[in-house]
Amino acid sequence: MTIKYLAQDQLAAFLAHLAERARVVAPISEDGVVLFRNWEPGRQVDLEVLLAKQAPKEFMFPQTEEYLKFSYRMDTPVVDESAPPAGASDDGQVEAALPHEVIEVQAENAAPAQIIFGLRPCDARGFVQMDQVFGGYGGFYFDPLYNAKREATTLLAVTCRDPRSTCFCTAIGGCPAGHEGVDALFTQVDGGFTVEPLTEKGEAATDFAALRDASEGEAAEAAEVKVQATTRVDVPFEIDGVRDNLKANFEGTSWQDLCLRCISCGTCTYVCPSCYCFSVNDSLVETKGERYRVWDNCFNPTYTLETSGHNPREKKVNRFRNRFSHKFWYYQDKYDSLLCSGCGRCIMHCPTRIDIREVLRVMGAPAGVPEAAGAASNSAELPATDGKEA
Amino acid sequence: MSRQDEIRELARVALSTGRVDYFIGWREAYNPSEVVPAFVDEPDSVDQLVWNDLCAHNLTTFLKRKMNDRPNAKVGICVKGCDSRTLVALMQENLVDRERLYVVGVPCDGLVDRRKLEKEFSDEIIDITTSNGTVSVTTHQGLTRDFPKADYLLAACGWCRYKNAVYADDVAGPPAEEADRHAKPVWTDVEAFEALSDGERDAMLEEIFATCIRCFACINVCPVCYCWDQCVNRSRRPELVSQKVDAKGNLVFQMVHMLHVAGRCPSCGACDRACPVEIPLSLLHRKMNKEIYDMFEFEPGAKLDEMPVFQCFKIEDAFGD
Amino acid sequence: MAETMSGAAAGKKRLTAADVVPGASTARAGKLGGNPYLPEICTVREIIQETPNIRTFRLTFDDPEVQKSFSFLPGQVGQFGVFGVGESTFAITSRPSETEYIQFSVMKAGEVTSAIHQLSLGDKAGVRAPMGCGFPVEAWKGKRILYVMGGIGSAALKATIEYTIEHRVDYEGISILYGATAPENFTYQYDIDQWQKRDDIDLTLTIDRECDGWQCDVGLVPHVLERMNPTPENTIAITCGPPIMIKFALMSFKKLGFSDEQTYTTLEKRMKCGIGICGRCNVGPKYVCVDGPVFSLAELRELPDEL
Amino acid sequence: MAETAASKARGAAPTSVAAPGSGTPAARAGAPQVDRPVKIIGIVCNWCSYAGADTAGVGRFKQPANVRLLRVPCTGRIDPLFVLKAFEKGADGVLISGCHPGDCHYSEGNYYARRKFELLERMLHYLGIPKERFKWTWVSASEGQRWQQVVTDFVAGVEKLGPREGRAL
Repeated sequence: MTIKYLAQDQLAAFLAHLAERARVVAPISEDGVVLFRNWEPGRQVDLEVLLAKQAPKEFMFPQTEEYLKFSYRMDTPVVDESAPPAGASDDGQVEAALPHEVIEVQAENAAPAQIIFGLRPCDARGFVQMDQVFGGYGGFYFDPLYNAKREATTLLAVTCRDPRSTCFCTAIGGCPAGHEGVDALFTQVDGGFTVEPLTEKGEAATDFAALRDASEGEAAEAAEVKVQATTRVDVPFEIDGVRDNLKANFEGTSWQDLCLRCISCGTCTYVCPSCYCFSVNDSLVETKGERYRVWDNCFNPTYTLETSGHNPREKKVNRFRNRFSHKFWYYQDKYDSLLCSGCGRCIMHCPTRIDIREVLRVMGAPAGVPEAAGAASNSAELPATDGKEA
Repeated sequence: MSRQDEIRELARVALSTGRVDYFIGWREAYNPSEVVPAFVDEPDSVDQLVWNDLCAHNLTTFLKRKMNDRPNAKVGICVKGCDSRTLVALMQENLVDRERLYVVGVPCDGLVDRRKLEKEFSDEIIDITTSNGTVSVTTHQGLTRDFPKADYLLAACGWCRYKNAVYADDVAGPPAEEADRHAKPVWTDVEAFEALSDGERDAMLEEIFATCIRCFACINVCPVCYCWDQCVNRSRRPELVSQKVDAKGNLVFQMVHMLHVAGRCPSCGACDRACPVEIPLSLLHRKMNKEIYDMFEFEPGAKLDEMPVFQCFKIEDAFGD
Repeated sequence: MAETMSGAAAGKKRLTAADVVPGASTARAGKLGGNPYLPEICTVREIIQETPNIRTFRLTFDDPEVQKSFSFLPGQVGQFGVFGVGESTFAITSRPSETEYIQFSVMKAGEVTSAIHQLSLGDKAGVRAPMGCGFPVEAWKGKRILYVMGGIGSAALKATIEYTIEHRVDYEGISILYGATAPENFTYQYDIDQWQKRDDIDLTLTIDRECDGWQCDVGLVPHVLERMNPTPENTIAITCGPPIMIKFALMSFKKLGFSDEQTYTTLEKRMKCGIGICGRCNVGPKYVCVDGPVFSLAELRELPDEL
Repeated sequence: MAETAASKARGAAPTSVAAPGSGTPAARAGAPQVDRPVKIIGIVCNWCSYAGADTAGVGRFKQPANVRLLRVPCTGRIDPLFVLKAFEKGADGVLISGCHPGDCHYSEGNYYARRKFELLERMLHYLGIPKERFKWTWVSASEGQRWQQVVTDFVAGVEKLGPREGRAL
């Protein structure tokens, strides 16, 4: 496909054009905090800060998503005398009875057309990875909630011109100008963007009068930007063998050392472009209620807590181990895909800067090596190799 | 000896004499602009400990129940003045075993607000050093800029009256020069917010709390908030706090946290720093402490022999009608 | 273009939202053609008080078409819940050949089970079923089946027991060892009576402590099992019960010479979605909701120790 | 108001006050836009104020019907969360009442409670709940007339403000 060009001063007009037919989401700075928010004419898109605080996953997989509505009739039901009495429980407690005559159950799934502009190739790759679990891959269930939004969404990614020291997309098969999941790739060059539509959706979204064919010089500059960016992404660990080593190191003592400073919050999972776990809750007010799902995370101590009081991952170290094992072992076994796109948000936003690269260097290495090196929480961590000399 | 060397020496002695099983201090993370909690269990490893203007982490968090899995270990810990108040708050409730604790007070002259510096650059910060009141910041692209430290202090440091620990077994170096602890606290930030009209405050609070993602970082990092799997904020039945993540529910969620730590929270600022979406929680906990001071002239965690004000009462309290 | 997006899924057709029948549950439109979050509305037709805290609920699907076409494999589970409170996963305890109703046995323990216990006849509830994998009953043909269960663990094996009894001729033998803390804590008393009358089923009942009027065995299930000393030859052993009982029963099987391949159990985990997505019921790379709840000991051996 | 606390805390220019949607605080703070009876939650202790309300009822003292009572064993059992939740779910006012200090059925529950309520009240004002919408007081079992007075005055105060339309809480 031909490479097009959009001048910087035409960006607002382009987004306004898109906004006429779909919701447009873009990274927007509020008090210096960059988050993906609805874009409206007049709002400034912030592409200078490389990564918005959170990946844009909430637009495909909202943090709170009501998917079922139901209502009860208040009539008194006909009770068979021979049945055990409802409400009076065995331990003698009297409980408030619910009205049980359900009259309506309706599935909810809103999926208006939307366009996410300004996400990075790693963010888009996060969606591709999530597609496996939500998409019925391997004969598992197909999630209509996620997929309806996924299909109604166009991803217009922007090449990472200046990767951060915490980026490691190339280490796990990605690229600062990656195409995976991207409908059209924008690359910042002098005075504007080169635009490469990669899919039909991308073609449709970039069908705009102010887009002209890129000159050879512009195309060459974009190509150079991509090469430069790619070479500047650090490769902090070797991905080959990580899965097998995580499996072999499952009982490794270094997990304990690595998780010492973890506070067991959910920040890493909520900023992550590919973490997808959720909880399901019901709410009922008088006769009307809904069932909704809401993000949950494996660091939540109640996540696996069973009614009996038993908790398979009771300790912080169990929960900590689960996150990394899930991303690089379990998910791979089940869906033939990693569950990490190397954006580094979990490193940047972790309150105690737990470093996924360090975890993989230690636990993703052949068993025995990290222990031999002293195991101590600290000595295992290598300083970032690039960056300072750049 | 520099304070950093003092800390290392105290840690080395404590570890080699068996006074502690491990020692919690600070160390550099993946680059020198990031400082993280360090857990040292060998005397030979103490040289990784650092003390600089980025040592903001309140390490007393790691003394909480269920935080780490060695319940009977003897622990050495570094505390700044503000951190020591959370430690004292825990001691007032008998939640830490003083017999197992070795506390190193670290006098502090105010720390740098990394997030405030981040706002000065679109690029990533990879190095921060300070000397003579000047902060030098280097970015990933290699740009270096200087800032006056006084303008980039953590908000909590600006009005700090507890530069020295209120409780410590040993002190790393000479005490910091401290203004009068008994002077009236300063609440300029809260007063500025109070001065807004009701409508303005309402709109701002909604906007601020709409961004909350309920990651529980503020709660888990809080040294005096220790219920874990019993947290009322996670209760589904009864659903005491709405499990849906929306602006109103989020404010209730945060208020529940605040009111549960009322009288024990000394506004150490750990929650503000931990929040990944930078919600200024100080708006709530500083206001709460302002009112507590006004009601009781009480400062949480200031004195070992005091009780948190909401766990006791006086018959002559003059509240209500 | 959807295909190009998921490189890893190459070779497998990618579904689109258009493939899902609007408003249809998976019970109507199949595992990949329906909305797996949508329960079918059921009506409570019969409630049986099994023990002081266990009740069995017989339900019919409100849609007769769904009721007619409903089928499941022994060992499969369903999500049974009360709208407004939530759903939980329970073993389906009706006979697999039963076409009139679907049945769950529920011990009152937490939020959802308490709400279920409040249901009375004629009340509506939501059911998503069947889910998970059942026991490989076909592959077991010609073998002796030994069921070892305790307390509410009988629910997980009930459908399988019924299935093997129905197809009695296909199996060399059926032995059931069932333990409870006290005589009143045996579930399915009415079925136990029937089983006792049959001479082609070898039934052993045991209670933990002796009590007046008790005719059968006394002792903990693993002890009784070892006393029974069943031969591992051509036998499949299946156990379910409280975790501690399972643990010791598995040890006893080992002692008696049963291999990991001929020993089965069912696992329990906290579950939400029931369809392998929400993430919490994993044991290593296996999700109990879709890969289980039935596991052979050989399969469990491959999984990390995080039960 | 040159720089707001929140924007200061986020280390940025003070743009928040002028954020979209915040331009109509005057309209919100003004007359009620919704015309419905106000909904008030009363949280009362079992031993004094609930009995006091009962006394008022038995005595046929006329009182407004907007208050829905929630009975708790003691004011000491009232978690500030109850009040926050009531406002979150749309209550227009919350009234708390219990035994007079010194008369607590459990000796000292209300001594603890009054410290909590005082802080809660101050925090609520800060979050935009005016004092007319939250009141805590003491009514004994025999004070039917006082109960009538308290309820009547409180409801009148809330009605003057009308149904609540808060954004933050």
